[in-house]
Amino acid sequence: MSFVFYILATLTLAGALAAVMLKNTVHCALALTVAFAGLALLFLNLDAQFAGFAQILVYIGAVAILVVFAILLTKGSETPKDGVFSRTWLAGLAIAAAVFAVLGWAVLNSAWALPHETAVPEVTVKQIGDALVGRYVLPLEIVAVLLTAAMIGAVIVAMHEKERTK
Amino acid sequence: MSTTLFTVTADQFFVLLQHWVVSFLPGSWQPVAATVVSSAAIVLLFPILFALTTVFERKGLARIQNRLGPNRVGPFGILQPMADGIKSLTKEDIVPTTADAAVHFLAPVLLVVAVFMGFAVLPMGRNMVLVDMDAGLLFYFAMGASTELSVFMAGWSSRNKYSLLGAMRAVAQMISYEVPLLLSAVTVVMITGSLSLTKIVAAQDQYSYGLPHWYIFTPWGFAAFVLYAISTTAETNRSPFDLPEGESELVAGYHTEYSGFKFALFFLAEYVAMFSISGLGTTLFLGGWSAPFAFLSWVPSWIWFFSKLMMSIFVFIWLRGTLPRLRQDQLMNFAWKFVLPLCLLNLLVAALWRFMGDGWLRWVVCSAILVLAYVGMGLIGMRSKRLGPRSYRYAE
Amino acid sequence: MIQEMTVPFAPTTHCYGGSLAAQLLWLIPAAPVVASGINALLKQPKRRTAATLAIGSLACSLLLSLFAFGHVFAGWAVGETVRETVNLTWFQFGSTSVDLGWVLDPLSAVMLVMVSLVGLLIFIYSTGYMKNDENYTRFFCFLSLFAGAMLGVVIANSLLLLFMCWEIVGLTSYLLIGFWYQKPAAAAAAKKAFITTRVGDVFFLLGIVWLFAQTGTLLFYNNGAGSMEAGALSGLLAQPAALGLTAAGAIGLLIFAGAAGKSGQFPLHVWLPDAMEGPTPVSALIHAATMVAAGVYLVARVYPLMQAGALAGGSTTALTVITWVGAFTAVFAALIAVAQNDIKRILAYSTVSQLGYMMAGLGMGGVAVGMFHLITHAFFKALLFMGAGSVIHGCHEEQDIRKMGGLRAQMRVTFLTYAIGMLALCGFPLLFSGFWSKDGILEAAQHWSVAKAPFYMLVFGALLTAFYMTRQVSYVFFGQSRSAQHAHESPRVMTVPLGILAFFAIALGAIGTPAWPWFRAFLDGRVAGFDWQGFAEPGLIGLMGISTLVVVLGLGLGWMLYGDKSPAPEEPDALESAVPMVWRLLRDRVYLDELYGATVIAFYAGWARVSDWLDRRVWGGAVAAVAAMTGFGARLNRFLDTNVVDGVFDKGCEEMGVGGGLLARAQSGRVQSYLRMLALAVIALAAILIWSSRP
Amino acid sequence: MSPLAGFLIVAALLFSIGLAGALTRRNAILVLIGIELMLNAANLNLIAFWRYGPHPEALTGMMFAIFSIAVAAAEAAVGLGLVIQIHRHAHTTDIDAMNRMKG
Repeated sequence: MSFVFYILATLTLAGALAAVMLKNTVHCALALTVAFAGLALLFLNLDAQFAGFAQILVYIGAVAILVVFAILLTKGSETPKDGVFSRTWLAGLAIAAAVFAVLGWAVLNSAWALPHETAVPEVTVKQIGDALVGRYVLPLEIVAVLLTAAMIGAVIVAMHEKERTK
Repeated sequence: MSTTLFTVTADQFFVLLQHWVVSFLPGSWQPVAATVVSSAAIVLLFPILFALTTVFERKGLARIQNRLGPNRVGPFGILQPMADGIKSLTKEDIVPTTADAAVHFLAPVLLVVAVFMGFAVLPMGRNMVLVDMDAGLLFYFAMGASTELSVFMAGWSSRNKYSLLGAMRAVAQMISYEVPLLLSAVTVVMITGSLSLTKIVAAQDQYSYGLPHWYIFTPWGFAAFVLYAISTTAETNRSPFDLPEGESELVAGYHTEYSGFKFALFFLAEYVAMFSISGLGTTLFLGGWSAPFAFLSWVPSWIWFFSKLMMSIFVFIWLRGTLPRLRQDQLMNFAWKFVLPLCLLNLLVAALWRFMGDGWLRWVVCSAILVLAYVGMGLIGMRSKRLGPRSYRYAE
Repeated sequence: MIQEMTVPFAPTTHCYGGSLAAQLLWLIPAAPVVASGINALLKQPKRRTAATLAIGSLACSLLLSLFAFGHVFAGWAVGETVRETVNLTWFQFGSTSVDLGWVLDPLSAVMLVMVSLVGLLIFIYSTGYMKNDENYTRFFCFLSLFAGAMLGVVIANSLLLLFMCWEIVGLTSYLLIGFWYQKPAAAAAAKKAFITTRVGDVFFLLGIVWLFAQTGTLLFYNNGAGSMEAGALSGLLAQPAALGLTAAGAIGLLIFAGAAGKSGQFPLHVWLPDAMEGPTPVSALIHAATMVAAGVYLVARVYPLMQAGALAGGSTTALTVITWVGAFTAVFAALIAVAQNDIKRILAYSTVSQLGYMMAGLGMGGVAVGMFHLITHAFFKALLFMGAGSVIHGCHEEQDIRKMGGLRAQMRVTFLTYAIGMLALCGFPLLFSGFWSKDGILEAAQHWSVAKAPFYMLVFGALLTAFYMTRQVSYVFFGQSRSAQHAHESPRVMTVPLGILAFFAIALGAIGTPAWPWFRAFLDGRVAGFDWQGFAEPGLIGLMGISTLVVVLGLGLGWMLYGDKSPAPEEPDALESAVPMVWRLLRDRVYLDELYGATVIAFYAGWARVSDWLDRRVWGGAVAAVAAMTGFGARLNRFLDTNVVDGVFDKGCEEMGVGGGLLARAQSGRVQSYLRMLALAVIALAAILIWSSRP
Repeated sequence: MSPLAGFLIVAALLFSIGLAGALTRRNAILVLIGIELMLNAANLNLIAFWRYGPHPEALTGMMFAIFSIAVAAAEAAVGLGLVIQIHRHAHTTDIDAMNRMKG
């Protein structure tokens, strides 16, 4: 377990924890970006170069901005009046802990069966390109359609009220 | 023969220099040291260039506006940047009390880091690239993506209505123009078949009948370059698109609450972003470090790269001096209703170009399509605009 | 030539007879029926049209009948007996089919002419008689319907068609007897007539069905396959029936029972005297000439069946029975006629006795003898009835002969024609037709092999006939007038038909004399030469002498007892004072009506009460019980429905509702609670997965 | 312990942190953030298994992760669009207030 992995792991988890725990929503959003960046680096650490850059480009480039915009548009940035956490936060926490316990237990139990060291897969963008338009051409087309639909949907949903109900 | 030796050494001067420096260190450290040296070179070189361009720009603008420009500090105002630098360093760095200190401080730092990261993959000369990454272009755009976030952080953290408004406009503009930027770059990738910038430059580094194979001289390449240029000016909030820090309305846009060194950082980041986006433009369309004519190939490659770079900077300044500022809705409409459709069309043309095989036919077809498209979009655009007197929807 | 009928049934007309007459035969009954149909639609005041229609249609039927008779006569003259049938299949079910058809042969030709001629004369007569009756059109409608039906019976070649027309004849006789339905006596008489004839018809129907069952066809003549032809008859003979009779004999008797009902033979004759309640033309037409003759015609038509199995000259049981019934009826009716005071009732009983003569004639002498007497009797009996009608009309609806008298002077023409009719009826020798036809019967009786008794009975009957006719004539025409009003002669429209009939009463005798037996030859299809040797048959002269003696004796006795005396109405009758007991017995019609009343009517009345009791108590009770059961079932059902079904169902729905409520709370709308549940599910699944897959 | 186990543990932890965020936070956007984290945890798992899996050249894990990133982006866009719309109508992003769909 390389030293880099530990750093990146702590970075990501800290970011995630901050994103969940912080009081100020914008700070949460920024913490989220840190978590995204940490994940991207983890991907790079796993030699998944294309995935890492895609992660940065998509998440940090678009989703983070989206979240921040959403926060601003919904006046999220003012400090909420009545507590940041919902009334039944304890139950939620307990359940999350339970989920982690189950997953952790599953991982630890099967840890001995996991492969230790494998060769670094030599992946070039050309291979990915070929895979995308070769074996995965159908998912590619479907995702294309999905993205268009989502874009149009999001626009319509969030369109300014006045015009739509003219 | 001796000339070639000379040209090669001139060409590879920096590479050899680097090897020489690195050779002093023990073997295992060599790769790390090499990168450190190269990055140090980059980090030093571009701020100097930044300083030069500030003067270059102010003098250029002045010339355009028929005035002299700074000529008090040093001969012909050459030392003006030194003065600015010392001024910004010595100025008091005021942080508004209501501002969100951490985010306020973090914004400029993140911006500068993100911008400098771009240079890692730019081939500034023959095998003078910091990291020859297989997905170089993707890395570049990934790094470019975080600029918007830092702009937003700056705008929001200073708790100032104008700065927030400026940040929102800047981010909206940058996101709108990021899509055409990527799409125009994708056309180049489609033709060369690889994301790595060195391969792209290599693909353009051929000559036929003395003319270079630069992509700009192909119909789709030229169209893509035009769209790329437009997007870059918008990405760096320059010239016609510099609404965010439009001095007349929003004081200084998202960096109003910044002063002193942080303000300088913003300024530095803006110019370095300009250099890096122009650098990319040259590698993609103007053949990177390849010489314009075959017989000029003896000139060192990095000279071509930097000269093209400076030519682009000159164009930026030229644009700033001549074009009026665009209104926000015009800017957005222009992005989504003119630039984006043409980029998509350009993708189609590039595909056609690639699969029609050599010959004059593909030239005719591609250029015909593009010309028709431009003329058509222009006419439609012009006819719908009522060029009557300016009407203020909100002002009155 | 018969165009394909487009009526629903698809008749397979194997028209055996090709001649025009046979083809058009069906028009004869059709004309009067159509006329009656139109009359029925006419309004009451349309008197003239109704009369002209009725008379016109019957005249046209007469013409067609004469044409058909001419055709048959021409055939007979050439020497081959004409029998042309046109048969249609009425409807087909499976392999068997019910056929109708009509036949043209000497028997039917003669009857056609007789019925249409007599009918026409009576129609003309009744225009005068019914002039001041307000239901004039209705009267003519019924009359023409009757004529049509009667002609239908005559031409029928299928028992079924015959039976249908037979029933219509019965219906019209009911309608016409009860024409003055306001009078309760007329209504009762009509019902009585209808019911008694129906008793006969039941047996007739049984006979038809049995015949159809045995031979598979109802047609008389169907070029070989008809029931009256050899093939069927042999089959019937082979079939043994009850009481030692063969099937043929049994069916014959059943059919004779129907005939007896309609022709008023002994057990079923009670309705005929009461039928005098109807208007006189009705009595004349129906109860003298035609309808009552239908029974005799039926026996004549079915004669081959009756005679089947008879040895040469011998007689079958059926014929023997007919003869005995006929002879007894003749004597019995004649005895009662002697003691009657109503002018029409005497004539009614005389008709019954003469029908007895005809039946006896058929039974002993064969078709020709019976039919000849029928034809002659039709004419002079119609004459007598019409004469009585004009007398009644003259005496202003007076019917009791003891209140009449001395009409000789006032109603001269009526007297003359009536006297001719009376002499023909009595069988006055040589000149009158009655003598020859009755003589034929007596001759047949004389030669009858089975027994001698019928001959003596018939002779005694002849004596009685002469006696009561002279009694009637002397009461009505001779002596002094005993009624208050002054009788007046009837108008020409009534007296002319009387004259014509009187002529026929005399002329018809000619065709049946032994010297020139044309009628017998015509019917049997033999050649009739004129030679005086006819009289030279052994015993014929003797027989003629006896009958003459008997007639003269009867007349003398009658004149002696009643003559010109015309006693006062309340005085006892001459004969009554002589033999009061017998007289009173005979006057009250041998108390037969009372007997029937006591036996048959009582029997039915009893059964009626029983069935009424059954109906009300037993079936009613059962129905009531069922109703109660269903009621109880309904109440039980309601109870079950409301308590059990609804109860359970409602409770179930309630529980469902409550459960729903619980579940609804889970759907709190808060996204996070959904997520929690989701996460819990994930944990549970993961745990199960891991737990189950552990080594 | 193999590096893969490490990655799996990190992914699990990240997933549960995301889940905790989604379950406990009151603000709708933060629930969405929690969901994004959970999705990323899944991607990490995919890449980890791909990297240490038997057939890395088959690229299945990586492709799956790339597609999942794309879909997650679309989902985030639509989700936030909805939240904005709800806010515009109900003037609140408090997740407990949004129970109009109550049964």
